[in-house]
Amino acid sequence: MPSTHTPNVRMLKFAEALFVPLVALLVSAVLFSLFLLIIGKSPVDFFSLVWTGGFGSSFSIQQSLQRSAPLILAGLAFAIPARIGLTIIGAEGALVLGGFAAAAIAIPLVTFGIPAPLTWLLMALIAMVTGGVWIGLAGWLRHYRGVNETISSLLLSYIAIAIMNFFVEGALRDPASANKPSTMPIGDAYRIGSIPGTDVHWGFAAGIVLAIALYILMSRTTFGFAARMTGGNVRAAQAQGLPVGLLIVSCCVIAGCCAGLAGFFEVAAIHGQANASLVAGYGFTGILIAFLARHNPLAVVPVAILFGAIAAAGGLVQRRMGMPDATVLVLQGIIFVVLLTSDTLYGRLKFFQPPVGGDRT
Amino acid sequence: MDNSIFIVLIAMLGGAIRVSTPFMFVALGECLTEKSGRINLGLEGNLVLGAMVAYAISFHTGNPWIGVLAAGGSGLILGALHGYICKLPKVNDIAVGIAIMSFGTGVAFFFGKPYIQPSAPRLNSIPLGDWTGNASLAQALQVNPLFFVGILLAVLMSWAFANTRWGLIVRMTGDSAASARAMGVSVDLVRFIATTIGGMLAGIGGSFLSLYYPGSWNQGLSSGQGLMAVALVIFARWDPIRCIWAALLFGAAGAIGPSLQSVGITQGYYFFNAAPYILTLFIMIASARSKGAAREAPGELSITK
Amino acid sequence: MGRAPSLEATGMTKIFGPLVALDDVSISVPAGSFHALLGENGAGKSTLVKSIMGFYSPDKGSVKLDGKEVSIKTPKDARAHGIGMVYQHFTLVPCLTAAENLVISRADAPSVIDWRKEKKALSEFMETMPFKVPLDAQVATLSAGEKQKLEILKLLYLDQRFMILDEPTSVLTPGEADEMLGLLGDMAAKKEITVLMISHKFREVKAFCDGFTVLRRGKLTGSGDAQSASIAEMSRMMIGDTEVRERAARTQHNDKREVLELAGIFAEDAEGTPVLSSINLKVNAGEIVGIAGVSGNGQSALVEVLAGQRAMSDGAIRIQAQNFAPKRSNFDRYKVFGLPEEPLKNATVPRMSVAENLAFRAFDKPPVASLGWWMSPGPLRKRAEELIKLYRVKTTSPDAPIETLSGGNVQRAVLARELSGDVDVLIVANPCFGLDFASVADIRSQIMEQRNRGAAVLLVSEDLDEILELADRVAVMSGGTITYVAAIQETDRNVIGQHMAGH
Amino acid sequence: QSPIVLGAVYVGPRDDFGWNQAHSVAMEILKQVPGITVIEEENVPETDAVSQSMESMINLDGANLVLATSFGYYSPFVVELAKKYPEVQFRHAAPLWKEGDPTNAGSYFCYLNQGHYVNGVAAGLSSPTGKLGFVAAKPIPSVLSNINSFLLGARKSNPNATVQVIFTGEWSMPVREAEATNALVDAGCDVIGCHVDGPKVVVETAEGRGVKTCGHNASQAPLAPKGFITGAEYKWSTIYSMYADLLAKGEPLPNFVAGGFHNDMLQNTPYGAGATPEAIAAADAAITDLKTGKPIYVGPLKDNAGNVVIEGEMDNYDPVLDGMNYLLEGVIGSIT
Ligand SMILES: Nc1ncnc2c1ncn2[C@@H]1O[C@H](COP(=O)(O)OP(=O)(O)OP(=O)(O)O)[C@@H](O)[C@H]1O
Ligand SMILES: Nc1ncnc2c1ncn2[C@@H]1O[C@H](COP(=O)(O)OP(=O)(O)OP(=O)(O)O)[C@@H](O)[C@H]1O
Ligand SMILES: [Mg+2]
Ligand SMILES: [Mg+2]
Repeated sequence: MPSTHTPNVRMLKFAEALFVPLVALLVSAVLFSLFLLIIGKSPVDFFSLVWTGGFGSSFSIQQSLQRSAPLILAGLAFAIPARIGLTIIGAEGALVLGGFAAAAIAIPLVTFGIPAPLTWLLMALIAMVTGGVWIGLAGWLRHYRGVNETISSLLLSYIAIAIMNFFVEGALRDPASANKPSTMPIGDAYRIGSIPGTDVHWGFAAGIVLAIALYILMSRTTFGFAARMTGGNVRAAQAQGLPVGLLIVSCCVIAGCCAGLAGFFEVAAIHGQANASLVAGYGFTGILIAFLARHNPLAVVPVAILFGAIAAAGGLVQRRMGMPDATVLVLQGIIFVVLLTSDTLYGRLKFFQPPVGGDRT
Repeated sequence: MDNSIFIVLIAMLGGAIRVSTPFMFVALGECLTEKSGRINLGLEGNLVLGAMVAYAISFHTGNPWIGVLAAGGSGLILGALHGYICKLPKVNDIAVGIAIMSFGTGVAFFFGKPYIQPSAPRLNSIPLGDWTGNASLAQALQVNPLFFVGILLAVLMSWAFANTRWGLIVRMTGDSAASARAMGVSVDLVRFIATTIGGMLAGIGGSFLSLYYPGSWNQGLSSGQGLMAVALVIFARWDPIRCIWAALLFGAAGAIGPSLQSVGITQGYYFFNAAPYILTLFIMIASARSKGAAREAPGELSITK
Repeated sequence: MGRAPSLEATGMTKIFGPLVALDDVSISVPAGSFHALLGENGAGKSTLVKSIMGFYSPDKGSVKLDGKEVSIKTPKDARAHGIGMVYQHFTLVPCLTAAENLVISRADAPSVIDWRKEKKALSEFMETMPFKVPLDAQVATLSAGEKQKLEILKLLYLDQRFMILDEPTSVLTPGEADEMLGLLGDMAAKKEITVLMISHKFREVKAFCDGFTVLRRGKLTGSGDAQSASIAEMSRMMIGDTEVRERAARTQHNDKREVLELAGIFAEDAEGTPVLSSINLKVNAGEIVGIAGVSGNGQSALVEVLAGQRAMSDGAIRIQAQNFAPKRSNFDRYKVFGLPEEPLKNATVPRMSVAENLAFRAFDKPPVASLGWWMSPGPLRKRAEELIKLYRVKTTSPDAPIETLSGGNVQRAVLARELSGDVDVLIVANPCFGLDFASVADIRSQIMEQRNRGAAVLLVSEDLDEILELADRVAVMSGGTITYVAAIQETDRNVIGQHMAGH
Repeated sequence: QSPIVLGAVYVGPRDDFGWNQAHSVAMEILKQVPGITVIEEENVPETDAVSQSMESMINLDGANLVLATSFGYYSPFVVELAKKYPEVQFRHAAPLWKEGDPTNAGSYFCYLNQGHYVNGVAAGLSSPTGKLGFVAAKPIPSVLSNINSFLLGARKSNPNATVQVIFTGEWSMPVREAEATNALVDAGCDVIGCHVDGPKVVVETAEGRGVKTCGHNASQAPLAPKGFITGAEYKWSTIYSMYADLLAKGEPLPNFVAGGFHNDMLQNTPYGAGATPEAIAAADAAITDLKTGKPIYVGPLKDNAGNVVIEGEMDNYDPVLDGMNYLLEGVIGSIT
């Protein structure tokens, strides 16, 4: 009897997880259209421009994907600790520090002419280690010292930015980087190119691979199972003898690695050096992306692409409709608020509930 | 050298008085919200929107105090939005806070464009230090009325938490929703009201930024003060009076960077500027496991569980 | 004098969906009486009093107070009529002081509280009360007994002269319970209050009550004079004509190997106050050692230490003379299993599926896991389906979140998971809390079966009857340490009770 | 001749009352030219986002001329796009283009340090104590050169003048800018100059403290009716008008345009109440000198650690000055 219900339950859950956000997006669009009408702009123009700028051509699509690359990684950086019950809002700091570390380690490697692939490997490694240590620290403080991880990761993030600025404008400053203090550029030969046939850099591919890998890690391995147990109920996990502290710190380290890797790609694929431009707010957008993806690593990818597209289209909207950049902020704000509010619908729409079987004991 | 120390100390005193007010208001607002068992991470949005609205209204009406009221109103609306959404089951208050933050700043930036350039009438300060005969001390003791309002509010809140029915009900709701329900208290309503008022206070805090110090509206006006104030409440362990001390400490720490440079200590100013964050982190680490810390946290707060 | 009201509820019916929780039940409590409401778990006792109190609106039925019909729609109405209730779980606010809790409970609590005046009034009120509680102490710092007293003081403070007590003594020592009930009885005798008490303890009913009413499966099965009715009569009304169960069969063991040893265990709570001091205890193979005690004397902390949920500050746990750290590898190596109290809170992840919850012991071992880390959903499901069938866990699907199961079925699922293997050491805490008759029998016999198979069983229970039924030896915990150990044949309820009370 | 679509990218809001607004206002001139369509995008950070915005302008809006108005846009973003889109012209507002960079890219710049020099001259004579203060964002050459020029101007009119500098570390951090201003006043400075994105806060705070101020970027005169001396203002309009003429005629834009007072690319804000008559006279004289090319940096000059950093005379547009990484003797402060 029970087994015949199973596929049903799963299908219904999946349909629900698709339906609810779509409704929310629709509601956001309606609300934003009202806003546009009030300020005297045409919603039709707006949404057709969003389409053109986000997905309208192969160029637009590539832009959306390119912009989504750091967002995917930042989204993962929030989603993984969330699975173990932690709210880490400091991915920004790990990204910045990871990018900085990658740029710093690149200086001797480039000077000694180490081959590019090896250099990338080492840069990526050091970026991930640095990011991992940074967020891992928040996890460690949480588990072993009882310091609230949300606040400590936020504070650590500010401190990370100060550290980066300190070195970039001081000891590690490239004297040639006159008006924009930066570390030594890694040089064109050491820049990671685009995915062949596109303008999208490899960070996007890395994001997808990592999303899949982390999805598998969280859903198909003993580590993920243990992490979900811990996230769902620490006391039960402890009673099963799981190394809760280790799991918590590990998830934080994984998160930091994702953020650090995002920093690595910012340096190796985009800036070619570390400077204040690393502080771009990806970490904070990642939080909301992870929430909208309901902390599912796979779902992070499409949500990040959606937000990449909105950001990409934002410029077009500004230029064609003469609207200020804050328009996109308002739209994003509305989407965030409505999508999070829609969480309340889960489990309440009759249509998606499995038929109640069995009776009471 | 003695003189330098004196200068830095006066600067820190002045900074504490000048910079602390927005922290104070946001922290008190957050304190009220968290005492009721809910966390609102979005007060940064209220702060920024409040700053913009206060400046715009002061510009149009010519009366900065109307601006302050309007800022409170805008904060109230955002707070009510947060309060209402979080009332719904399964909605995560932390995430909604971040969303409200981005929504509030977006709206503030959008409508704030025309007010960056004009000069709006600002709030006046009360010169309390003229008797000292020392110009910089006198300056440090130029105090805005909102500073006193903040302190008064903290005293009032602290008194109300202990001595009024409403205060006890808020604490009860934040500590044990089940008991509150058993007593016939509507937990959702109490939290909604607390979040709404908390949002209003944060909005007023914003008006201080644009109408007094630094006293103008632009998009970079708040550099995360609203977010930090949330940290501050945990740091102050949910006590309004301690919120004031924490806000003053934050203000003083923020003044360290510039004032050290003014006496010639210029190395590593990035770290001096990060002093408030480093300080908070260390104090949080030092106090997290202390006795009593556990008992002071409202029992229903998701962030301390 | 004579302020105690009488209460009469007639034809009370309450239906929850498919379940008729109360079926035309009537109860009459004369003024100044001390009335007992009896029944098994789930019989509908709480439902009845909650319907009287206005928490539930009964589908049928009426309530008369002092002979006059009253309409009680909400707890506020009840309060206005002077009907008060002490719940099974505390409703005090931990962060407030006793005085604050009292004042805020008043419907007419002033907007601004004049503490000088209130304190004076409160101390005057305290003077007239039979028991005292420190007014300025935060409730979180009070002991369970003090909290229970404060709950009752609250009713008197609110001048609620019809007092409904839902199992008020479950957290008290027998001594404390007797004292409190005695004082309430005196007040009732003076016609100051009327008491309706829900209880499972015949001893208390015989000692303090004058009338009683019995419910079974939502129906009234009898009522009468508590002094004249025999315990046998009352218990037959409770459980019906079914035979009273045999005590679970106990086989004799000759192998007295010592398996589990607790050696000088100390532990502290989050604030650094000691909660366990110098716990020494040995459990042999094929033996059940029952730990009795009033809740709040360190039993939970002890179970937490054994389960690895709490660090010990000193001492050692030894299993088969080896030092044992509560880690997963050791749980498997020494075959240690556990049934913690409140399984939804301590032993399951509410949002994970039943199948996943059933796999907590096995997810990292073949056949579920290969290579030690790769999990295959097939074997996990298959095993879950087997266990669900074997232990008759009622669920819509193995994929349903375990939080959607009823309390008894959650317990059964945990049991299925923990007892399905080869057990050497079993740690059980309040395994039958909140369960119905059949489940209780089932679970107790499973525990006994493990003992008979040779497992060393540590049974922590707040239910003295359970310990008397199951244990080979009994240990009493009081004030965070073990104060008394005896073989079950060499002791009795009274001696144990005295030790529970710290004598 | 094909129509021109001009894409302008700004790093902050177009109405920031500072750097971006100065550009945006001047951009109006280009909008007036028939045949030119101007499209604008603001708040584009100096990250990948700027190449994306520029590419999007090129691909979706058909932009064939891009004006990138922030320092950090140039390398790598403008350089790389110039290589990728050889048919599109890029011009960037900083003196960064050099021989060897793509020829469809270029730079234009106004040397604002000349304006700060004039500020210094006026400040030196308007300050009773000779203690001047300067609120600076970051210790980068363009800022350092403004500070040093301010000092040299002040020393020209008052050889004992000093300039105390406080770096805020951010281009826009209003609270810290106000704190820095207060700290300088507390330290005894009676004239405050500044180089931050939006000088409004500094000028208003200084005015509130009763000290005098010098402006930066745009006119802050109305903000300080009592203490305003004068200010250093860009005249981007000169360059944009020149671009407009060339575009209208279909002629190519030059790769490098730089200027100051001598070619009308700078102006000083009309004197305010804080300027003494002597100060006004001296400042006017200094402007005349600059117009004739009289150098600001005349060696030997020492930095404030005592090393000689400039031996002889430096032309006001000498590229060596673009790499300035020291504070001159007389400036109190340090760049690390
Ligand atoms: N709110 C409710 N919704 C649905 N069913 C309920 C509800 N409250 C109680 N029940 C059911 O009604 C029946 C009677 O429950 P009640 O709590 O009155 O039992 P009880 O006699 O107080 O038991 P115990 O001794 O365990 O406290 C039980 O089967 C219970 O599951
Ligand atoms: N959160 C939930 N979602 C869906 N169904 C639920 C949920 N909680 C309980 N149920 C269902 O409601 C019914 C009543 O549950 P409840 O715990 O009151 O049962 P019970 O009578 O106490 O049973 P038991 O004697 O086994 O404890 C059960 O069939 C259970 O499956
Ligand atoms: Mg009950
Ligand atoms: Mg039940």
